[in-house]
Amino acid sequence: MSTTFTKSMARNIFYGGSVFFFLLFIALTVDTTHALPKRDNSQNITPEVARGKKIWETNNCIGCHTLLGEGAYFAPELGNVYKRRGGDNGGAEFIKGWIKAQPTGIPGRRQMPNFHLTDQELDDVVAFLKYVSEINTEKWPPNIEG
Amino acid sequence: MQYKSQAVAKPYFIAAIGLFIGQIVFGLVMGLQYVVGDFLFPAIPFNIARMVHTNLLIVWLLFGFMGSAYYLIPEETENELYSPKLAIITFWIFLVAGALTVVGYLFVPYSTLAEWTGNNILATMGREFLEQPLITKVGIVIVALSFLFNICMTLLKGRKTSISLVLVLGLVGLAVFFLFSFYNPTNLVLDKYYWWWVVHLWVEGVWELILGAILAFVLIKVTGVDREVIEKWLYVIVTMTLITGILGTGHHYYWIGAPEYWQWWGSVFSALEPIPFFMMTIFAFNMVNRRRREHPNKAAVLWALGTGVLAFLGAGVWGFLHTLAPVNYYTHGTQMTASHGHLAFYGAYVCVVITMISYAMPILRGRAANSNKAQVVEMWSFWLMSVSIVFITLFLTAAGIVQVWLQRYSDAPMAFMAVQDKAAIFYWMREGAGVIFLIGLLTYVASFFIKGETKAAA
Amino acid sequence: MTAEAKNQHEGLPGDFAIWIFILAEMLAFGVLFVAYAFARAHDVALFNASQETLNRTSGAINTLVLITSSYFVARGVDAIKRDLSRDCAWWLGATWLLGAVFIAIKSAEFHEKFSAGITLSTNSFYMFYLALTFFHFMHVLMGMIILAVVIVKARRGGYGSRDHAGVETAASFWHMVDLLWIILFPLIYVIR
Amino acid sequence: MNANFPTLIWLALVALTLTTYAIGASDMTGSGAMLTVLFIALVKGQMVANYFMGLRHVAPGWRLLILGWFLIVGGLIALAYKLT
Repeated sequence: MSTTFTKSMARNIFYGGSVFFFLLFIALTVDTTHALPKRDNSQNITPEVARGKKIWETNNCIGCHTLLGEGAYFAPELGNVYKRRGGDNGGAEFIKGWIKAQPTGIPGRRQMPNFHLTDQELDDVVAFLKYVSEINTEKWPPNIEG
Repeated sequence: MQYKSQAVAKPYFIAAIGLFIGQIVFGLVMGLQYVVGDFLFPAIPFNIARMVHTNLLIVWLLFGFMGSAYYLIPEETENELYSPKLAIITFWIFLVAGALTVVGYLFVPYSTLAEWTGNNILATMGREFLEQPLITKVGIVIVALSFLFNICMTLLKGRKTSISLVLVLGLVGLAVFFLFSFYNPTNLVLDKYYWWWVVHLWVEGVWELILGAILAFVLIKVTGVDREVIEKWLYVIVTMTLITGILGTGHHYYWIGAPEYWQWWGSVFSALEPIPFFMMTIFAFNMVNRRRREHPNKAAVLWALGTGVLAFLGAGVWGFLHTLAPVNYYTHGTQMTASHGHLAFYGAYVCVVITMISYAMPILRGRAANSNKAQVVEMWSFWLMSVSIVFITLFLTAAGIVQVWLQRYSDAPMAFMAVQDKAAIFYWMREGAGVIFLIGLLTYVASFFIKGETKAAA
Repeated sequence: MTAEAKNQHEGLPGDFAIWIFILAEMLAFGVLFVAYAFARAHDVALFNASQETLNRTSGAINTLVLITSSYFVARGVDAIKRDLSRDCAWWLGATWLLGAVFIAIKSAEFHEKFSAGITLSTNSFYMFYLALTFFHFMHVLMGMIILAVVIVKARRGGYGSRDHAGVETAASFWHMVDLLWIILFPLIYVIR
Repeated sequence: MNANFPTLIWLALVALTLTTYAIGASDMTGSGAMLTVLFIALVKGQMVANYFMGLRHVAPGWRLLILGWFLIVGGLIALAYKLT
């Protein structure tokens, strides 16, 4: 007799297989949730960082930049910009200076709008970018250029 | 058209193509901004154009999916749609909400838009693809609920076929996973972890169910092959989709702070993700070769086969190029990702929606297929768009390789902007291909207005 | 690829759909086995050291349990081919029980490891050990669900010598679970 | 195939498993032990596939597929161990 191949069996395997792998995905999610606190730098989340994230979102920075490699590819990766621009000695000043100095107005060059951030908001954005730069991303990006 | 209420699909298809044109226009604006940095600055900065481009893509595909569902569910369940009126109301709510959102993006500074639209109550804005204001997100949920209610009530009353079952599973999955867009924790790693539940589990999960169901429906109609065979293979393909795609989410968890084991799980299962696309291509060609009738709508058959091939190429091959962790370590966040994105979205989802539109539109207008002259123009549009998107993908892959070579892989990495200047030649060529794509799209629209002798209605 | 795989010999036992699933699972496990081997090549000392902490005896017992259960399910298929529906249900029941024994032994092993604070993130060896055995563990559970459905139907005489595709489908899946463990046991517990 | 042929197969499998266990328990290391254990796994796999799974009287293509899987996976594992 030749092999049977019924739609009902295909349907049962569809239900069984998807539920099976979704449960597996949930199991891995649970394990990830337990393992995260040791590596996601969440202990350094301060109110400044929270405000900084809100400023990052409400000005749609992800529309041009990438953060940990995810976002738009028009402007540099900012996940490690704090370290790239000097870290604890000079990183903050560089970033704040850069944001205030925009747009450069050089013809033909990519332009970043000026978001008219107050000094407190600038400190918050720097706090957020510092927090992001200390997340354990398995040594990504490959180098400081990001 | 067997059921009057299938006519509800027509406005959805028209709106879909209209928004598609808008998406491409803004794509061209961005393509130029890549090489002429201050083009349209400060009126339309790059990030605004990008939001409009990506949001229009998703909205017009959703219009396409809903139109396809409104067309095929009555025919599959063999009874009239539960409430055509509700479908039209939903259509206008969704269109107005979408239009208002785009107008808001273009004419209101994003931070002000956030102030006005309740982002302080629940902050959900400012994340890629999910930039919509809170009220728009709530609007999308309302539209989705009324749509699903309408479809499910029709399904409950009528014949339950595997195609309508898989389609509705995909649509319900789409609605459920969209709810994760309301979850935006301060912890960036958690934010990104569940952000991928919206994005990945959409396009590499439930959307593939919708893709499979629509393709299977069109293939039954144009090839006349026995429904039992087609639905059997549909189940096998969507099974492979979910068993590889669900754990395949891991290939987004390499570098965002999640534990290291995701590099193994994500790589292994996402490496298997091209299999369902390969099976879909074999399935499409096999069904067309074993067709038992010569359907007059040759263009729709071409689109269906194109869907299989280009989905496998874009989502399968180009996805596999940079899915393995050791490779992704260098290509993550470069133009390589953008090249995969373009061909995958076009090959899998744009093509299947246009396949459905090409199949259904003539019938909605009272004839089995457009005239041969119109179909020739439509086939020209298929080749113009498909070839130009492949070239866009090739040029972005080249730019990605330049970027990886100079900025990521070398011992003396160059700064981001310097590398972008080095890749400018490819961005210019990509823009050229983009213009040809727009020409192809306009050709597609023109094909609907070309007269000529037509076959009788199916 | 014709839907009915016409070949001069007998067709594949059970439903062709399960065979697509079996081949996909074997592909996934095969890739994971090879990944384990090459990951070990990078850090042999760590793998050997961590491997010592495994309970090789319980692994061996589990191998015997699965092989015996594979034998029982083969006898079950043999029985249904001779219209012995009740015997088939009995053999499959025995298979199911051995599956439960495997689950019990494996759960004890997992419990011992978890209470020792070992998780997927402890080190590369434990990641592979826990991931592979848990992935296989879930397959045993799934096999037991499929078997349970078939047992219930077999006890009601739902299968006969002419129509027993369901029994062969469940049997093929169960044999796959055994096949995977036949590689997994030596790879993870023995070879060093 | 008389009634207790599967039983013979089963006993052989048990014996092979105990052999693998014995190798593991002993402190035999190095490629000799590894190749032996892998070979045993291959033999056990073929026995289960051909006799228990019933692939013996199925089209040769499927049997070659299963054998091929064992050879490729076993071969790559052996290769990986050779590299160390």
